[in-house]
Amino acid sequence: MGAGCLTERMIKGLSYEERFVSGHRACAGCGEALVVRHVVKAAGPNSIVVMATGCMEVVSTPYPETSWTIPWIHGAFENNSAIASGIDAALRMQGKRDETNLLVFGGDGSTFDIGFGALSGALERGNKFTYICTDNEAYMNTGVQRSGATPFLANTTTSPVGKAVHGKQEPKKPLPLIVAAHGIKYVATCTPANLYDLHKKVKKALATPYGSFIHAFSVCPVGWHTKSDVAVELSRIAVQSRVFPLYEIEDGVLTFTQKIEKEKATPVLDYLKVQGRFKHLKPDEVEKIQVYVDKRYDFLLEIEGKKAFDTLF
Amino acid sequence: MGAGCLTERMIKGLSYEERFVSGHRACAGCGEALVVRHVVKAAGPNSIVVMATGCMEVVSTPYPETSWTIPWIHGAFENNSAIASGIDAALRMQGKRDETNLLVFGGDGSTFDIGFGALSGALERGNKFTYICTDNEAYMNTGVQRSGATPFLANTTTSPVGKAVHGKQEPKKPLPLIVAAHGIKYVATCTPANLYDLHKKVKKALATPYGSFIHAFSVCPVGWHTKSDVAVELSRIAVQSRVFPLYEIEDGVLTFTQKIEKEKATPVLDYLKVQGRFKHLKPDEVEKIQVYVDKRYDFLLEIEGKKAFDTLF
Amino acid sequence: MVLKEIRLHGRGGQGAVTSTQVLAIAAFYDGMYSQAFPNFGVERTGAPVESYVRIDKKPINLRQHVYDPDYVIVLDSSLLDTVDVTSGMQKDGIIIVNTDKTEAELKKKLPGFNVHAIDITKIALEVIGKPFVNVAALGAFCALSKDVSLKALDKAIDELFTARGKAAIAQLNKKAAKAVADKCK
Amino acid sequence: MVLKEIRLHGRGGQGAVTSTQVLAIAAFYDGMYSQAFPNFGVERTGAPVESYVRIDKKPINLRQHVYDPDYVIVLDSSLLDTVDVTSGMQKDGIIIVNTDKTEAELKKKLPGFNVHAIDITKIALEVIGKPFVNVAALGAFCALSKDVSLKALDKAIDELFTARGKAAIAQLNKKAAKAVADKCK
Amino acid sequence: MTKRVIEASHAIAIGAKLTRPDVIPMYPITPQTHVVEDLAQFINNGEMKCAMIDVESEHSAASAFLGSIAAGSRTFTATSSQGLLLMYEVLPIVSGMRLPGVMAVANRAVSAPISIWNDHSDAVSARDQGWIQLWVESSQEALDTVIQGVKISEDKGVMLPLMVCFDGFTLSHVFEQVDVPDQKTVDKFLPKFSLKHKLDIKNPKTFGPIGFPNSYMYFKKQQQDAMITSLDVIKKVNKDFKKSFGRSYGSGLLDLYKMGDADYAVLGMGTLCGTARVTIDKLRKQGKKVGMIKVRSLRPFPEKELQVAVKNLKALAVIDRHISLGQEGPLVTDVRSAIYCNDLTVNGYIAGLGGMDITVKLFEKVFSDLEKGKQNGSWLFD
Amino acid sequence: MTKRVIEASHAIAIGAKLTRPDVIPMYPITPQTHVVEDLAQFINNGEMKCAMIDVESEHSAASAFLGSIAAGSRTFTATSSQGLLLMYEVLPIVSGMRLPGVMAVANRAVSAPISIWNDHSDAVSARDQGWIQLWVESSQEALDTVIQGVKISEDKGVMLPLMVCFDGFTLSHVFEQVDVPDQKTVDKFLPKFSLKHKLDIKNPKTFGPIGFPNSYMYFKKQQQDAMITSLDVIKKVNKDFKKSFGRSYGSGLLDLYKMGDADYAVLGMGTLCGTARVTIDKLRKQGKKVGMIKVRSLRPFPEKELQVAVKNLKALAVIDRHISLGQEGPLVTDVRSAIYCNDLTVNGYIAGLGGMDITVKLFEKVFSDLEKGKQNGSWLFD
Amino acid sequence: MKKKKQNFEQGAVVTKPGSSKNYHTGDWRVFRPIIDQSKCIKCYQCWQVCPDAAIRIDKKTERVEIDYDYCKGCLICVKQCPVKCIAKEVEKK
Amino acid sequence: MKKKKQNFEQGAVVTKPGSSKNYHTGDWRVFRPIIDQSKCIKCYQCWQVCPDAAIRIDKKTERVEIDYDYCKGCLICVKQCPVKCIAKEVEKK
Ligand SMILES: Cc1ncc(C[n+]2csc(CCOP(=O)(O)OP(=O)(O)O)c2C)c(N)n1
Ligand SMILES: Cc1ncc(C[n+]2csc(CCOP(=O)(O)OP(=O)(O)O)c2C)c(N)n1
Ligand code: SF4
Ligand code: SF4
Ligand code: SF4
Ligand code: SF4
Ligand code: SF4
Ligand code: SF4
Ligand SMILES: [Mg+2]
Ligand SMILES: [Mg+2]
Repeated sequence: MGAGCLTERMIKGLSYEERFVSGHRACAGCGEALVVRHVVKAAGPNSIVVMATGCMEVVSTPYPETSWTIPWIHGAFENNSAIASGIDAALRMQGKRDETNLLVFGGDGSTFDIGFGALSGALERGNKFTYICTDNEAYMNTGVQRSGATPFLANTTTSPVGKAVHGKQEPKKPLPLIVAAHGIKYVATCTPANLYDLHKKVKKALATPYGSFIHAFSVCPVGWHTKSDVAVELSRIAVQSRVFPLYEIEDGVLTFTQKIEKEKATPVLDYLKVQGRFKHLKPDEVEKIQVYVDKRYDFLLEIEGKKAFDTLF
Repeated sequence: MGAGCLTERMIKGLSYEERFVSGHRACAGCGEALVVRHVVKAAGPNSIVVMATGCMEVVSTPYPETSWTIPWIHGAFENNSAIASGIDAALRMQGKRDETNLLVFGGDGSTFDIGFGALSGALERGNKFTYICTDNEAYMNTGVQRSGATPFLANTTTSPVGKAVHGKQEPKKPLPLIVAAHGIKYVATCTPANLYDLHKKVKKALATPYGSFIHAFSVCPVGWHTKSDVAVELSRIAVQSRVFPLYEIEDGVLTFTQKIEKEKATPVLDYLKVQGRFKHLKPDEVEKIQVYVDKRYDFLLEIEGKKAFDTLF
Repeated sequence: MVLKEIRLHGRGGQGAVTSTQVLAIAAFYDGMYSQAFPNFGVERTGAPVESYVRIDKKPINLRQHVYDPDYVIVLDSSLLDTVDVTSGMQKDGIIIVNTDKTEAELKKKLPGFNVHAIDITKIALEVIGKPFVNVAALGAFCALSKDVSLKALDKAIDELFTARGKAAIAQLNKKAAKAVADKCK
Repeated sequence: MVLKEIRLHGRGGQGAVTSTQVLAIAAFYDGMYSQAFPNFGVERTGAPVESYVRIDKKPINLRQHVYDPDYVIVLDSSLLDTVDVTSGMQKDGIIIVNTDKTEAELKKKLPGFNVHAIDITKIALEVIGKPFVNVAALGAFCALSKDVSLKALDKAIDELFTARGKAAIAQLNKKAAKAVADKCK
Repeated sequence: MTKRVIEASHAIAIGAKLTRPDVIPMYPITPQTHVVEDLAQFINNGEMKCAMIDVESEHSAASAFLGSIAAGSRTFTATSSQGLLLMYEVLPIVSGMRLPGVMAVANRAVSAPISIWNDHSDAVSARDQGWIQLWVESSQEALDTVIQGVKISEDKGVMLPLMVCFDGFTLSHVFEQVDVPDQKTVDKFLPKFSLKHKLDIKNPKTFGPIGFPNSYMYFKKQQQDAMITSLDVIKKVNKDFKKSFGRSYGSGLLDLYKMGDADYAVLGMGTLCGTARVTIDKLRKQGKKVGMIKVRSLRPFPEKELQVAVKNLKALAVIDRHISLGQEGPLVTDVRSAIYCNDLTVNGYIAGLGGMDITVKLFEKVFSDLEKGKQNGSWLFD
Repeated sequence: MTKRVIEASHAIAIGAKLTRPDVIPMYPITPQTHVVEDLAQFINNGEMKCAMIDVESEHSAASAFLGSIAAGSRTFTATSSQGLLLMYEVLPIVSGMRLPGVMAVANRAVSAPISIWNDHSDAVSARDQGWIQLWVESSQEALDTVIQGVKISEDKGVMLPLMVCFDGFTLSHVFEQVDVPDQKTVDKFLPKFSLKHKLDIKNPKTFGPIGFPNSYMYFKKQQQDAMITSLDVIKKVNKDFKKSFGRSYGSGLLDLYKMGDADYAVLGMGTLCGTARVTIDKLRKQGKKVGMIKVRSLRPFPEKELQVAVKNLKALAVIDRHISLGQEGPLVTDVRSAIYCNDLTVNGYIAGLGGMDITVKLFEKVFSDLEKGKQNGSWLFD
Repeated sequence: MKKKKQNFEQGAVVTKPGSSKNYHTGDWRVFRPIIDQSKCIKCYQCWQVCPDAAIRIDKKTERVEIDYDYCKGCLICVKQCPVKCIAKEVEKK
Repeated sequence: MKKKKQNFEQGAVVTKPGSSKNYHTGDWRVFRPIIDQSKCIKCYQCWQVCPDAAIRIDKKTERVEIDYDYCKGCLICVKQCPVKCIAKEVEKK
């Protein structure tokens, strides 16, 4: 098929090859699975994947089956970065480091909470890998419990809506910024509504010396209580409503890859209202969230284009 | 003794009371012990201390003796923040939260490395305590091994100076900035050469709702291979040479509490040359460190006075 | 009554587990001892799942899986193609299938069993307005087995759904179960 | 030779442990088996520490602490006030103390023991220029016990300090040990 | 008391609520999740005055548990499998500090390969760490044992943390009838939480010092003495419980089933004991003299009581739902050691690892082995 | 070979170096520190071509160890006490994945109270997790066992991770004479590192899947089978080692001392065996028929060999440097179970916890207990 | 429980890459997406957005085709098709 | 090893606050700081910088005094005294 053929023109360099193949057992319409599919598509065949315990691990490797066509390893919930450190070192000693991409996947629970110490340690000592946090804003594999990534006031099974307390009381942990503060050279956010952007960022990340980090918005229709067809659309609304800002932090400078002007932004309500996890919200609570979203976005705008993070490596 | 008496005028409100008393077994001239002594002096009697495994823990509590006159607990090396979370919750339930200061001490090993996950988690969920990292830039209690806080090229027993490799290869992890990126309201640095500043910062930190963090420069004559009388002087040189910048980050805005102009700064060499851990350095290596120190200070100057960190709580 | 074992086949998200829980509670209101438990899987929405009930006059000590069910309830007839729903069944055991097919058609698929074909989805859509078949199907069980009364079932539906803050659904489910039961008479 | 046990008293930072290690190596060069080990503490610089050596013709299997030393070496006479350096000692055991006091004065403090007072600090300051007494003190041990030769001691000093990249100090230490030994003759 | 059909996990959550904890650190893991979720709902509904701490890992859950108790609050938590293993370092610290508190453990296999299903390898492999371990068979026993557990753990002669071990899924996810005690009776049954030592600005003490070689071993001896004391306390609390609530579980330590005249018996823990009962009923009808010993208290291990229980047996089969790899099932090791110097045949079987079912059929095979005089156990695949 | 007087930790570091590991994750903890420090010095001196990973915790050390082996590199690490406990979750994952590698464990007591001194509670309490555990008595044995360990662990019939357990301080900080093998002989003795399965972009495989109830238990059975195979492999490697290096350690599994005609014997692990030897020499001179059984391999536990070893004894004393609180010393439990149905008196002693010294005097008391026909062990405070 | 004879690989390693294709998630489908090829503009959006990689591009014809063995019927493709040429039907059982 | 009869508190809790004062770290001293009170300007710098809290302020006399039971002789006070009125001597043994 020639380079100029329709298909290639249309898929603009995306690979045909699937490395996270059909037959995985993610729920119908899983946004996290879509992210994973594209990240490994972008990464190419010479990749090794380390994955933390979580939905994507569980749905893809019921012995004796696997959805992976590239080497893949899962150890535990919190040690994906540490396992990757070992692989990184081994590859280096075997002279195979340059030819191999090392991808580390963790859900938000793994990345924001239990595995963050190990990630932080690996970044500090300069291990080389690209960490992808697939953030569906709760512990989905175990049944939608609160994580550090769960947004303010969302209903989860451990931050339930009750008569006395109305969902999660703490705002979402600002993880990409915390990671960027470690001084690594590349941090980015992405969603499956922006696939070319996602592919580009994955490739950039993999080309970074030392550690790099990608925060991927991952709709979970089951945990968010939506219909099964919303993963892409809701990702777009998340970006448009400034709930999930799209940016890169290169050498400590933040650049929006899609900037949403306040005036043109979709109201956060549009984002919230299709999700069962927010259906308990009263108008003043929605307003609180809107204020919070704007405040955070304004902050990002403020540091945009400046050296906002020191880089060490 | 009247308020106007000489002593009181001279000690400017510092408490006479010792809460970390004589008889502790820190090495002669230990800078970390000096920091601890003053932090608990500043905190006052209604304080509970949680301390990680490390020099200060080891030297202060050989059963059946203790150097503490306030309630104190040590569990393990990496769980001081988590233990504090439990105490915080218990105090809240007992209605004693407001009357009690909760101080959490960790060395750099505990804080930068093994215990960072637990600290990060506690900050995310809004536990209220003041964390003091006494940073002597290595694992001293176990015999001077490298930590994430060990400076670039320093000699430690696990980043030894050898024929092939010359000390630690990675720069110091920028922990206070990483902590500030969590969105807490108060982060500060301090040294025992600036004791009033230290006392003020501790009090401010304790008055902060939710978590607060203090990074305390703690000279270790034994691990740094210096004479035993340098703790205070070397702290001063560290500030003057811009190796250890003194600042506060309040509500996400960084302010220097003592700003050192580049022109007036002491050369970093003056700081390095009195320390055995740097005695292997060749001039070009010293120069590299000077460049690194300047770069970092410049970065701090760049973000000074601006909203550089989003605050969440 | 001696020990009765029921196996329910459904798909993740269809409420098969809830259904067996309701049945266990219902049996309790009929003065019996009961047990309900899922086939502990890692299945996601859409994947085949199983759930079980035991009912007995005496306290139930048995903790093994259900291997030889007296009753089988199939919430989704598409499962017949991929799952052996008759596994371990006695020949006289009752199989209740939610389907728009006729009993005759079904019997061809499951020869030798006491098969009941009921279009529970249709009834659910009529009564509830949504294809919630899990609780409705229990109406068929009550009617056909006579092991659990419809009255107890109503009570159980009330209890479980109210506990989960879904009183409205409880009412609809009760109506649907009744309608399904009527259909079976 | 039968098993000999040596206890060395010093202060954290004084090199007591290194000293016993040197002695163990020296014994090896004299064709003997040896063991050196510290009294595993958490002491900091300045705190009293102990370290031990065993020397024997045969391989040494014994792994208990040293309770009844044949020799005691005290690197810092201030320890005499706080530590019972004679603990477990045989009455004919030899105690070597680094002190500027006279032997007579010392014997009053340690009545009934075979005490040797030597101002090792002074010699160290003269020879090394610094108060490094730990290795120098071994000169006294060699001279007084005759269990280990000065030649072997020299070799041991070379080996240990060279391994640690301190060849220069090795030379000085050898000289100091020799000087101390001479003093004991 | 109210009879209800509820999930075992819910029963445990209710049990915990009835003991009025001040603080609950929680971290989810299958199959423990329903316990903490139910507690979160109670709290957020205002039905329970309690602080929940959403920790970021089980290491921190155990540590927050420790901190909260040391600060003087009754504290509860729950975990399972990888979570318990991640707590491992903290377990002996809690017991070494003599901090009383109850943790429910939904027993599950451990990785690798990863398994969410039941076996006993998580808690059994933590048997050395100074926690009392009570193993339960039913939802009712689970609920009741949480309440008993608080009383045992806080007993002044005991002062040790305590695990209530319940089979993941095989029990945790089972709906069945439970008699729910009322709050008043529980309030009467349990004392107020009080400690000899706590973190108190009015009476400052130091927790967690260094134990030098001249003290450390004495503290361990004290812990062991407390364990020995707890043997009687467990029995007594079980008896008192009966007085207040009308139910008890064997002696508290062991629960014997048809052992009076039994020639052959099985011994095990958890839900498999229920299936064993059914098997025994069946075999008894065939005239076979068979019985069962349920070990309710794995730690302290009721050595003496066991010696008496096996006295008239011809052969005993021990069913281990865990294996100390490179050796055998830990339960059979403990049993053989406890009744050492005995002619009784004791065969060790490994069964039900990683969720493999333990069935009546399997018990029939075991009893038939014993009857045939087989001298060796085996792995029982279903 | 070169004879030198060096520290045991240094001997272990040299042993590790001689096995040519590619990767060493390191995290310091007293009294293991000297091992990793020496290795760091070798590496930074360029004497060793090896990547060191300065991990931020032991959980990560074990995980990096896992990753590096899975990626196809020979890997070594070392830890102790709290560090081993923090690794606990990862231990069965490494063994479950059948990843071979050696970890040296400087045995130390565990908190609370915190103690840096020797006992066996760290490694013994990890005995269930599918790691081979070899326990050593001297510096020489420590060095040699690291080399043997690599060969055993990587044996195709074994493929299990292995701990070399050595007493903290009591051995780790002892300087003594060691015969250091030369690199060539070691190179000849050890095969090249190779794995059946590894992470390889040319042959992509999946590690660490879910084991459903229909597979999980079979994998555990395979691990147990490998453990049983390793009994012979350990013996064979010990023999082969003798051929290459002129030294061996008993049968590899047990090391018997004067057991030929012994009436009374002690059994234990680690350095206390040396002191027992001295005691036995002393008592033999008094005409007493006493001997010692050193357990070198705790896992796999050499049940059969032990049965033979105790055959002619009148009484045996087992010295445990750890206690399974609420029960007894794990070693005595294992021993009694292994020789179950035996008239032999087996007394369990708890000794040397938290660094309390184990002395000749103490062994004399134990032997005198046995002679007097005492039927119970006790806690031995020094 | 019926057991297939299984081969248990050392360390539970899965040696056949992509073997989950043996498992047909198409069974899960409640709704069926159907492409009207005549209206399709070959933008490949549907191919891109399918979480199950159940839409394949036929390189010869350049057409997109749904692999119903795996399509779970989430309907993301239906929603994302810019020309709305994918219809949704209730899956007939 | 001689043993004092010790009381072992439950859980190894230390119940006597500040009891480390029983342990005299003054023994460790190699050099001894000596204050020349006549020159002292009562700036209390020395009191502030002592890691061992071994310098006490006599509230009556407002003088600083070194508690030689604890002073380890690090000499920080000597170095920090602004008027250099603390002398250093070799500790006599
Ligand atoms: C140490 C440990 N604690 C808890 C668990 C249980 N667990 C497995 S996956 C998971 C949640 C995963 O959440 P996340 O990382 O957000 O991934 P998701 O499932 O949402 O994709 C939890 C709590 C575990 N496996 N190990
Ligand atoms: C889990 C665990 N790993 C390792 C150790 C050993 N350890 C105790 S203190 C310490 C270093 C402490 O370093 P730091 O936190 O910087 O405190 P410092 O001693 O330098 O004051 C280490 C490695 C431990 N106690 N627990
Ligand atoms: S629960 Fe959510 S994240 Fe997990 S597989 Fe289902 S849709 Fe995806
Ligand atoms: S080693 Fe350093 S930090 Fe530790 S007590 Fe000594 S001087 Fe202080
Ligand atoms: S319905 Fe969903 S699963 Fe099916 S082809 Fe479309 S996107 Fe893929
Ligand atoms: S999205 Fe629609 S138009 Fe585009 S390729 Fe798919 S079916 Fe055709
Ligand atoms: S010398 Fe050091 S310890 Fe002594 S008083 Fe001065 S500062 Fe304090
Ligand atoms: S520092 Fe000097 S002048 Fe100041 S109070 Fe102390 S002794 Fe006096
Ligand atoms: Mg998630
Ligand atoms: Mg430090």
